Amino acid sequence: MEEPILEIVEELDVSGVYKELSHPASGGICVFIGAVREFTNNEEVVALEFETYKAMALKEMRKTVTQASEKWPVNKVVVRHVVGTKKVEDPVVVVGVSSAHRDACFPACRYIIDTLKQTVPIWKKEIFRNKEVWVSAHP
Amino acid sequence: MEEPILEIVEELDVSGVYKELSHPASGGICVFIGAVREFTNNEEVVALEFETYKAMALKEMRKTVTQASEKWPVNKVVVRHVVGTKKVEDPVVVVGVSSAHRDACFPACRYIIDTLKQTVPIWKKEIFRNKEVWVSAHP
Amino acid sequence: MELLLFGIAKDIVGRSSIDLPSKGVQPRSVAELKELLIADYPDFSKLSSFAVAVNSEYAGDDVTLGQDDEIAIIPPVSGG
Amino acid sequence: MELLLFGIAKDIVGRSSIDLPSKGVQPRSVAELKELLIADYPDFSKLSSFAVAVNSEYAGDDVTLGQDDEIAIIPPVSGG
Repeated sequence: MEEPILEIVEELDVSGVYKELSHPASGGICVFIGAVREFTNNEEVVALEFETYKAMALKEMRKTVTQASEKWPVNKVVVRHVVGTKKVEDPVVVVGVSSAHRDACFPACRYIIDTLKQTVPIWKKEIFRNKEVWVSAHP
Repeated sequence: MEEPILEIVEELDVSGVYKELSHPASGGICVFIGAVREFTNNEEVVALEFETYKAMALKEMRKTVTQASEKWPVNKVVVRHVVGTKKVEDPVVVVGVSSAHRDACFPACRYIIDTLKQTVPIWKKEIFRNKEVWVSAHP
Repeated sequence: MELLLFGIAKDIVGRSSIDLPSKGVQPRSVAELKELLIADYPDFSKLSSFAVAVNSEYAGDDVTLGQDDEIAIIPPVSGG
Repeated sequence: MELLLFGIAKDIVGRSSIDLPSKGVQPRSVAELKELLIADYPDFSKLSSFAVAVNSEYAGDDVTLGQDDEIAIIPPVSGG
Protein backbone atom coordinates (compact mmCIF):
# COMPACT_ATOMS: atom_id res chain seq x y z
CA MET A 1 0.00 0.00 0.00
CA GLU A 2 1.18 3.50 -0.78
CA GLU A 3 1.13 6.13 1.97
CA PRO A 4 -2.60 6.78 2.55
CA ILE A 5 -4.21 10.22 2.33
CA LEU A 6 -5.92 10.90 5.68
CA GLU A 7 -7.46 14.30 6.28
CA ILE A 8 -9.90 16.29 8.39
CA VAL A 9 -11.19 19.15 6.23
CA GLU A 10 -13.63 22.04 6.39
CA GLU A 11 -14.73 21.66 2.77
CA LEU A 12 -14.96 18.30 1.07
CA ASP A 13 -14.66 18.13 -2.72
CA VAL A 14 -15.13 14.55 -3.83
CA SER A 15 -14.74 15.12 -7.56
CA GLY A 16 -10.96 14.53 -7.56
CA VAL A 17 -10.90 11.36 -5.45
CA TYR A 18 -10.79 9.10 -8.48
CA LYS A 19 -7.56 10.73 -9.67
CA GLU A 20 -6.01 10.28 -6.24
CA LEU A 21 -6.83 6.56 -6.26
CA SER A 22 -5.85 5.84 -9.85
CA HIS A 23 -2.88 3.47 -10.05
CA PRO A 24 -1.48 1.37 -12.92
CA ALA A 25 -1.90 -1.84 -10.91
CA SER A 26 -5.45 -1.03 -9.78
CA GLY A 27 -8.25 -2.46 -11.88
CA GLY A 28 -10.83 -1.61 -9.24
CA ILE A 29 -11.63 1.51 -7.25
CA CYS A 30 -14.38 1.62 -4.65
CA VAL A 31 -15.47 4.96 -3.19
CA PHE A 32 -17.97 5.53 -0.41
CA ILE A 33 -19.40 8.99 0.20
CA GLY A 34 -21.47 9.78 3.27
CA ALA A 35 -23.78 12.77 2.89
CA VAL A 36 -26.29 14.69 5.03
CA ARG A 37 -29.78 13.21 4.80
CA GLU A 38 -32.88 15.37 4.91
CA PHE A 39 -34.74 13.36 7.54
CA THR A 40 -33.86 11.38 10.65
CA ASN A 41 -36.77 9.38 12.09
CA ASN A 42 -39.15 11.57 10.08
CA GLU A 43 -37.78 14.78 11.57
CA GLU A 44 -36.38 17.34 9.16
CA VAL A 45 -32.67 17.92 9.62
CA VAL A 46 -31.59 21.55 9.12
CA ALA A 47 -27.87 20.86 9.39
CA LEU A 48 -25.26 18.58 10.91
CA GLU A 49 -22.40 19.90 13.00
CA PHE A 50 -19.20 17.88 13.18
CA GLU A 51 -16.52 18.19 15.83
CA THR A 52 -13.36 16.14 16.14
CA TYR A 53 -10.36 15.44 18.33
CA LYS A 54 -8.12 15.89 15.33
CA ALA A 55 -4.79 14.38 16.43
CA MET A 56 -6.51 11.25 17.72
CA ALA A 57 -8.89 11.04 14.76
CA LEU A 58 -5.98 10.93 12.30
CA LYS A 59 -4.25 8.27 14.43
CA GLU A 60 -7.38 6.13 14.53
CA MET A 61 -7.92 6.57 10.78
CA ARG A 62 -4.37 5.35 10.19
CA LYS A 63 -4.91 2.29 12.42
CA THR A 64 -8.08 1.43 10.53
CA VAL A 65 -6.44 1.80 7.13
CA THR A 66 -3.46 -0.30 8.27
CA GLN A 67 -5.84 -3.03 9.45
CA ALA A 68 -7.63 -2.94 6.11
CA SER A 69 -4.34 -3.19 4.23
CA GLU A 70 -3.45 -6.27 6.30
CA LYS A 71 -6.76 -7.93 5.46
CA TRP A 72 -6.90 -7.07 1.74
CA PRO A 73 -4.24 -6.29 -0.91
CA VAL A 74 -4.95 -2.61 -1.50
CA ASN A 75 -2.83 -0.11 -3.44
CA LYS A 76 -4.12 3.32 -2.46
CA VAL A 77 -6.46 4.65 0.23
CA VAL A 78 -8.05 8.05 0.80
CA VAL A 79 -10.05 8.95 3.92
CA ARG A 80 -11.36 12.49 4.33
CA HIS A 81 -13.86 13.67 6.92
CA VAL A 82 -15.35 17.11 7.44
CA VAL A 83 -15.65 19.28 10.51
CA GLY A 84 -18.05 22.20 10.89
CA THR A 85 -21.62 22.73 9.81
CA LYS A 86 -23.01 20.84 6.81
CA LYS A 87 -26.34 21.07 5.02
CA VAL A 88 -28.53 18.47 3.33
CA GLU A 89 -26.74 16.67 0.45
CA ASP A 90 -23.33 18.00 1.51
CA PRO A 91 -20.72 15.22 1.56
CA VAL A 92 -19.29 14.63 5.04
CA VAL A 93 -16.95 11.71 4.54
CA VAL A 94 -15.24 10.02 1.62
CA VAL A 95 -13.46 6.67 1.80
CA GLY A 96 -11.74 5.43 -1.35
CA VAL A 97 -9.71 2.30 -1.99
CA SER A 98 -7.99 1.05 -5.13
CA SER A 99 -6.78 -2.51 -5.65
CA ALA A 100 -5.95 -4.94 -8.45
CA HIS A 101 -9.40 -6.55 -8.27
CA ARG A 102 -12.79 -5.55 -6.90
CA ASP A 103 -12.71 -8.45 -4.43
CA ALA A 104 -10.34 -6.31 -2.35
CA CYS A 105 -11.48 -2.70 -2.77
CA PHE A 106 -15.17 -3.33 -1.94
CA PRO A 107 -14.68 -5.04 1.44
CA ALA A 108 -11.72 -2.80 2.37
CA CYS A 109 -13.78 0.34 1.69
CA ARG A 110 -16.70 -1.06 3.69
CA TYR A 111 -14.41 -2.07 6.55
CA ILE A 112 -12.86 1.40 6.74
CA ILE A 113 -16.17 3.30 6.85
CA ASP A 114 -17.69 0.81 9.34
CA THR A 115 -14.67 1.00 11.64
CA LEU A 116 -14.36 4.78 11.29
CA LYS A 117 -17.93 5.14 12.55
CA GLN A 118 -17.10 3.02 15.59
CA THR A 119 -13.68 4.25 16.62
CA VAL A 120 -12.66 7.59 15.12
CA PRO A 121 -13.30 10.48 17.56
CA ILE A 122 -15.68 12.56 15.49
CA TRP A 123 -19.01 13.71 16.88
CA LYS A 124 -22.12 14.73 15.01
CA LYS A 125 -24.87 16.98 16.29
CA GLU A 126 -28.17 16.93 14.43
CA ILE A 127 -29.73 20.37 14.21
CA PHE A 128 -33.52 20.16 13.91
CA ARG A 129 -35.94 23.11 13.80
CA ASN A 130 -36.53 23.07 17.56
CA LYS A 131 -33.72 21.03 19.08
CA GLU A 132 -30.15 19.80 18.76
CA VAL A 133 -29.07 16.23 19.48
CA TRP A 134 -25.60 14.71 19.79
CA VAL A 135 -26.02 11.49 17.83
CA SER A 136 -25.67 8.24 19.83
CA ALA A 137 -24.83 10.07 23.06
CA HIS A 138 -27.77 8.66 25.00
CA PRO A 139 -29.18 5.12 25.14
CA MET B 1 -35.69 4.49 -7.45
CA GLU B 2 -35.43 7.42 -9.84
CA GLU B 3 -34.92 6.74 -13.56
CA PRO B 4 -31.37 5.32 -13.75
CA ILE B 5 -28.65 6.81 -15.95
CA LEU B 6 -27.42 4.03 -18.28
CA GLU B 7 -24.91 4.89 -20.97
CA ILE B 8 -22.34 3.51 -23.37
CA VAL B 9 -19.77 6.24 -23.97
CA GLU B 10 -16.54 6.82 -25.84
CA GLU B 11 -15.01 8.99 -23.11
CA LEU B 12 -15.70 8.37 -19.42
CA ASP B 13 -15.37 11.28 -16.99
CA VAL B 14 -16.03 9.98 -13.49
CA SER B 15 -15.53 13.28 -11.65
CA GLY B 16 -19.19 14.29 -11.86
CA VAL B 17 -20.75 10.99 -10.81
CA TYR B 18 -21.12 12.11 -7.20
CA LYS B 19 -23.30 15.04 -8.25
CA GLU B 20 -25.49 12.73 -10.34
CA LEU B 21 -26.04 10.42 -7.36
CA SER B 22 -26.56 13.10 -4.73
CA HIS B 23 -30.10 13.03 -3.34
CA PRO B 24 -31.64 14.54 -0.19
CA ALA B 25 -32.74 11.12 1.09
CA SER B 26 -29.37 9.47 0.38
CA GLY B 27 -26.94 9.27 3.28
CA GLY B 28 -24.73 6.83 1.43
CA ILE B 29 -23.23 6.73 -2.05
CA CYS B 30 -21.11 3.83 -3.30
CA VAL B 31 -19.20 4.16 -6.56
CA PHE B 32 -17.18 1.47 -8.30
CA ILE B 33 -14.75 2.38 -11.06
CA GLY B 34 -13.11 -0.25 -13.22
CA ALA B 35 -9.85 0.83 -14.85
CA VAL B 36 -7.26 -0.62 -17.21
CA ARG B 37 -4.53 -2.49 -15.33
CA GLU B 38 -0.94 -2.51 -16.51
CA PHE B 39 -0.40 -6.26 -16.30
CA THR B 40 -2.46 -9.40 -16.91
CA ASN B 41 -0.73 -12.59 -15.79
CA ASN B 42 2.59 -10.71 -15.79
CA GLU B 43 2.19 -9.61 -19.39
CA GLU B 44 2.23 -5.90 -20.06
CA VAL B 45 -1.06 -4.61 -21.43
CA VAL B 46 -0.69 -1.90 -24.07
CA ALA B 47 -4.40 -1.15 -24.37
CA LEU B 48 -7.87 -2.63 -24.03
CA GLU B 49 -10.39 -2.47 -26.84
CA PHE B 50 -14.09 -2.59 -25.97
CA GLU B 51 -16.90 -3.47 -28.33
CA THR B 52 -20.59 -3.69 -27.51
CA TYR B 53 -23.98 -4.66 -28.87
CA LYS B 54 -25.36 -1.36 -27.73
CA ALA B 55 -29.13 -1.83 -27.83
CA MET B 56 -28.88 -5.12 -25.96
CA ALA B 57 -26.24 -3.83 -23.54
CA LEU B 58 -28.52 -0.99 -22.43
CA LYS B 59 -31.43 -3.45 -22.03
CA GLU B 60 -29.31 -5.80 -19.92
CA MET B 61 -28.01 -2.90 -17.81
CA ARG B 62 -31.59 -1.87 -17.14
CA LYS B 63 -32.58 -5.41 -16.10
CA THR B 64 -29.63 -5.57 -13.74
CA VAL B 65 -30.42 -2.21 -12.17
CA THR B 66 -34.08 -3.16 -11.80
CA GLN B 67 -33.07 -6.39 -10.06
CA ALA B 68 -30.79 -4.44 -7.71
CA SER B 69 -33.60 -1.98 -6.91
CA GLU B 70 -35.86 -4.92 -6.03
CA LYS B 71 -33.26 -6.35 -3.67
CA TRP B 72 -32.18 -3.12 -1.97
CA PRO B 73 -33.88 0.27 -1.39
CA VAL B 74 -31.83 2.47 -3.69
CA ASN B 75 -32.56 6.06 -4.74
CA LYS B 76 -30.34 6.72 -7.73
CA VAL B 77 -28.17 4.59 -10.01
CA VAL B 78 -25.61 5.43 -12.69
CA VAL B 79 -24.00 2.84 -14.97
CA ARG B 80 -21.62 4.00 -17.71
CA HIS B 81 -19.36 1.79 -19.79
CA VAL B 82 -16.88 2.74 -22.45
CA VAL B 83 -16.36 1.48 -25.98
CA GLY B 84 -13.22 1.94 -28.02
CA THR B 85 -9.55 1.77 -27.13
CA LYS B 86 -8.42 2.52 -23.56
CA LYS B 87 -4.96 2.85 -22.04
CA VAL B 88 -3.56 1.93 -18.62
CA GLU B 89 -5.33 3.79 -15.77
CA ASP B 90 -8.19 4.90 -18.03
CA PRO B 91 -11.58 4.27 -16.41
CA VAL B 92 -13.69 1.82 -18.40
CA VAL B 93 -16.81 1.44 -16.26
CA VAL B 94 -18.45 3.34 -13.45
CA VAL B 95 -21.31 2.01 -11.32
CA GLY B 96 -22.77 4.34 -8.70
CA VAL B 97 -25.64 3.83 -6.28
CA SER B 98 -27.11 6.15 -3.65
CA SER B 99 -29.40 5.03 -0.83
CA ALA B 100 -30.53 6.13 2.60
CA HIS B 101 -27.96 3.90 4.33
CA ARG B 102 -24.74 2.20 3.30
CA ASP B 103 -26.27 -1.23 3.95
CA ALA B 104 -28.05 -0.79 0.61
CA CYS B 105 -25.63 1.08 -1.67
CA PHE B 106 -22.61 -1.20 -1.08
CA PRO B 107 -24.26 -4.54 -1.98
CA ALA B 108 -26.35 -2.97 -4.76
CA CYS B 109 -23.22 -1.47 -6.37
CA ARG B 110 -21.40 -4.79 -6.07
CA TYR B 111 -24.36 -6.69 -7.48
CA ILE B 112 -24.59 -4.41 -10.50
CA ILE B 113 -20.91 -4.63 -11.45
CA ASP B 114 -20.81 -8.41 -10.85
CA THR B 115 -23.93 -8.98 -12.95
CA LEU B 116 -22.80 -6.55 -15.66
CA LYS B 117 -19.62 -8.57 -16.10
CA GLN B 118 -21.67 -11.75 -16.54
CA THR B 119 -24.57 -10.65 -18.71
CA VAL B 120 -24.06 -7.33 -20.48
CA PRO B 121 -22.89 -7.85 -24.10
CA ILE B 122 -19.60 -5.98 -23.98
CA TRP B 123 -16.38 -7.57 -25.16
CA LYS B 124 -12.85 -6.70 -24.22
CA LYS B 125 -9.74 -7.42 -26.26
CA GLU B 126 -6.40 -7.23 -24.48
CA ILE B 127 -3.70 -5.75 -26.68
CA PHE B 128 -0.25 -6.97 -25.67
CA ARG B 129 3.01 -6.13 -27.43
CA ASN B 130 2.88 -9.22 -29.64
CA LYS B 131 -0.67 -10.48 -29.54
CA GLU B 132 -4.32 -9.64 -29.03
CA VAL B 133 -6.71 -11.76 -26.96
CA TRP B 134 -10.49 -11.59 -26.61
CA VAL B 135 -10.89 -12.01 -22.85
CA SER B 136 -12.72 -15.18 -21.69
CA ALA B 137 -13.40 -16.32 -25.25
CA HIS B 138 -11.53 -19.60 -24.89
CA PRO B 139 -11.49 -22.12 -22.02
CA MET C 1 -32.62 -12.85 -41.65
CA GLU C 2 -29.57 -10.86 -40.55
CA LEU C 3 -27.10 -12.26 -38.05
CA LEU C 4 -24.97 -9.78 -36.06
CA LEU C 5 -21.50 -10.85 -34.94
CA PHE C 6 -19.47 -9.38 -32.10
CA GLY C 7 -16.09 -9.85 -30.48
CA ILE C 8 -14.39 -13.10 -31.40
CA ALA C 9 -17.47 -14.20 -33.39
CA LYS C 10 -16.76 -11.38 -35.80
CA ASP C 11 -13.12 -12.49 -36.06
CA ILE C 12 -14.11 -16.13 -36.71
CA VAL C 13 -16.54 -15.24 -39.48
CA GLY C 14 -14.47 -12.31 -40.75
CA ARG C 15 -17.48 -9.98 -40.94
CA SER C 16 -19.71 -8.10 -38.51
CA SER C 17 -22.91 -9.52 -40.01
CA ILE C 18 -24.05 -12.27 -42.35
CA ASP C 19 -27.28 -12.91 -44.15
CA LEU C 20 -29.11 -16.15 -43.56
CA PRO C 21 -29.95 -18.61 -45.03
CA SER C 22 -26.39 -19.83 -45.26
CA LYS C 23 -25.75 -22.24 -48.16
CA GLY C 24 -29.51 -22.43 -48.64
CA VAL C 25 -30.15 -23.73 -45.13
CA GLN C 26 -32.55 -21.66 -43.01
CA PRO C 27 -32.30 -22.27 -39.23
CA ARG C 28 -35.72 -22.49 -37.57
CA SER C 29 -34.49 -22.34 -33.98
CA VAL C 30 -31.56 -21.14 -31.90
CA ALA C 31 -30.34 -24.74 -31.62
CA GLU C 32 -30.34 -25.13 -35.41
CA LEU C 33 -28.54 -21.83 -35.83
CA LYS C 34 -25.79 -22.94 -33.45
CA GLU C 35 -25.38 -26.25 -35.31
CA LEU C 36 -25.24 -24.45 -38.62
CA LEU C 37 -22.61 -22.00 -37.37
CA ILE C 38 -20.39 -24.73 -35.94
CA ALA C 39 -20.69 -26.67 -39.20
CA ASP C 40 -19.74 -23.63 -41.29
CA TYR C 41 -17.14 -22.22 -38.87
CA PRO C 42 -15.62 -24.99 -36.72
CA ASP C 43 -13.78 -22.39 -34.57
CA PHE C 44 -17.08 -21.69 -32.82
CA SER C 45 -16.75 -25.08 -31.13
CA LYS C 46 -13.47 -23.94 -29.55
CA LEU C 47 -15.11 -21.09 -27.61
CA SER C 48 -15.80 -21.39 -23.88
CA SER C 49 -19.44 -20.95 -24.85
CA PHE C 50 -21.57 -18.73 -27.00
CA ALA C 51 -25.11 -17.49 -26.64
CA VAL C 52 -27.66 -16.24 -29.12
CA ALA C 53 -29.79 -13.14 -28.73
CA VAL C 54 -33.06 -12.68 -30.56
CA ASN C 55 -34.28 -9.10 -30.78
CA SER C 56 -31.62 -8.13 -28.22
CA GLU C 57 -32.71 -10.65 -25.57
CA TYR C 58 -30.84 -13.81 -24.63
CA ALA C 59 -32.65 -16.73 -26.28
CA GLY C 60 -32.64 -20.40 -25.25
CA ASP C 61 -32.03 -23.24 -27.72
CA ASP C 62 -35.72 -23.85 -28.33
CA VAL C 63 -36.59 -20.29 -29.31
CA THR C 64 -37.85 -20.18 -32.92
CA LEU C 65 -36.39 -17.73 -35.40
CA GLY C 66 -38.57 -15.57 -37.64
CA GLN C 67 -37.68 -13.80 -40.85
CA ASP C 68 -37.80 -10.33 -39.23
CA ASP C 69 -35.90 -11.14 -36.07
CA GLU C 70 -32.61 -9.41 -35.26
CA ILE C 71 -30.34 -12.24 -34.31
CA ALA C 72 -26.92 -11.84 -32.69
CA ILE C 73 -24.13 -14.18 -31.68
CA ILE C 74 -22.97 -13.39 -28.14
CA PRO C 75 -19.56 -14.89 -27.37
CA PRO C 76 -18.48 -14.89 -23.68
CA VAL C 77 -18.93 -11.32 -22.43
CA SER C 78 -16.05 -9.54 -20.72
CA GLY C 79 -17.09 -5.99 -19.91
CA GLY C 80 -15.97 -4.04 -16.87
CA MET D 1 -3.16 17.69 34.10
CA GLU D 2 -5.44 18.99 31.34
CA LEU D 3 -8.63 17.21 30.40
CA LEU D 4 -10.04 17.78 26.90
CA LEU D 5 -13.79 17.58 26.41
CA PHE D 6 -15.62 16.93 23.15
CA GLY D 7 -19.17 16.65 21.90
CA ILE D 8 -21.74 16.15 24.61
CA ALA D 9 -18.98 15.98 27.27
CA LYS D 10 -18.21 19.62 26.49
CA ASP D 11 -21.90 20.47 26.87
CA ILE D 12 -22.16 18.65 30.20
CA VAL D 13 -19.14 20.39 31.70
CA GLY D 14 -19.79 23.68 29.92
CA ARG D 15 -16.16 24.03 28.80
CA SER D 16 -13.86 22.43 26.24
CA SER D 17 -11.17 21.66 28.81
CA ILE D 18 -10.68 21.55 32.57
CA ASP D 19 -7.63 21.43 34.75
CA LEU D 20 -7.20 18.57 37.15
CA PRO D 21 -7.04 18.06 40.12
CA SER D 22 -10.73 18.80 40.54
CA LYS D 23 -11.69 19.90 44.08
CA GLY D 24 -8.24 18.84 45.26
CA VAL D 25 -8.70 15.25 44.09
CA GLN D 26 -6.12 13.92 41.62
CA PRO D 27 -7.18 10.81 39.66
CA ARG D 28 -4.41 8.23 39.40
CA SER D 29 -6.10 6.01 36.83
CA VAL D 30 -8.72 6.13 34.10
CA ALA D 31 -11.16 4.38 36.45
CA GLU D 32 -10.64 7.05 39.13
CA LEU D 33 -11.07 9.79 36.55
CA LYS D 34 -14.39 8.35 35.42
CA GLU D 35 -15.64 8.11 39.02
CA LEU D 36 -14.58 11.67 39.71
CA LEU D 37 -16.33 12.97 36.58
CA ILE D 38 -19.57 11.18 37.36
CA ALA D 39 -19.45 12.49 40.95
CA ASP D 40 -18.89 16.08 39.77
CA TYR D 41 -21.16 15.90 36.71
CA PRO D 42 -23.91 13.30 37.20
CA ASP D 43 -25.05 13.74 33.58
CA PHE D 44 -22.06 11.60 32.54
CA SER D 45 -23.86 8.60 34.00
CA LYS D 46 -26.75 9.18 31.57
CA LEU D 47 -24.56 8.68 28.47
CA SER D 48 -24.66 5.43 26.49
CA SER D 49 -20.99 5.13 27.40
CA PHE D 50 -17.88 7.22 27.41
CA ALA D 51 -14.25 6.37 26.88
CA VAL D 52 -11.04 8.03 27.95
CA ALA D 53 -8.04 8.68 25.71
CA VAL D 54 -4.55 9.18 27.10
CA ASN D 55 -2.13 10.87 24.71
CA SER D 56 -4.68 10.38 21.92
CA GLU D 57 -5.02 6.61 22.36
CA TYR D 58 -8.01 4.81 23.84
CA ALA D 59 -7.11 3.85 27.44
CA GLY D 60 -8.62 1.06 29.56
CA ASP D 61 -9.77 1.62 33.16
CA ASP D 62 -6.46 0.44 34.68
CA VAL D 63 -4.23 2.83 32.73
CA THR D 64 -2.43 5.20 35.12
CA LEU D 65 -2.46 8.94 34.56
CA GLY D 66 0.68 11.06 34.70
CA GLN D 67 1.02 14.79 35.19
CA ASP D 68 2.10 15.40 31.59
CA ASP D 69 -0.48 13.21 29.87
CA GLU D 70 -3.00 14.70 27.49
CA ILE D 71 -6.29 13.21 28.61
CA ALA D 72 -9.55 13.40 26.70
CA ILE D 73 -13.12 12.34 27.36
CA ILE D 74 -14.51 10.49 24.34
CA PRO D 75 -18.32 10.30 24.37
CA PRO D 76 -19.93 7.87 21.88
CA VAL D 77 -18.48 8.71 18.48
CA SER D 78 -20.79 9.40 15.54
CA GLY D 79 -18.70 10.35 12.53
CA GLY D 80 -19.53 9.49 8.95
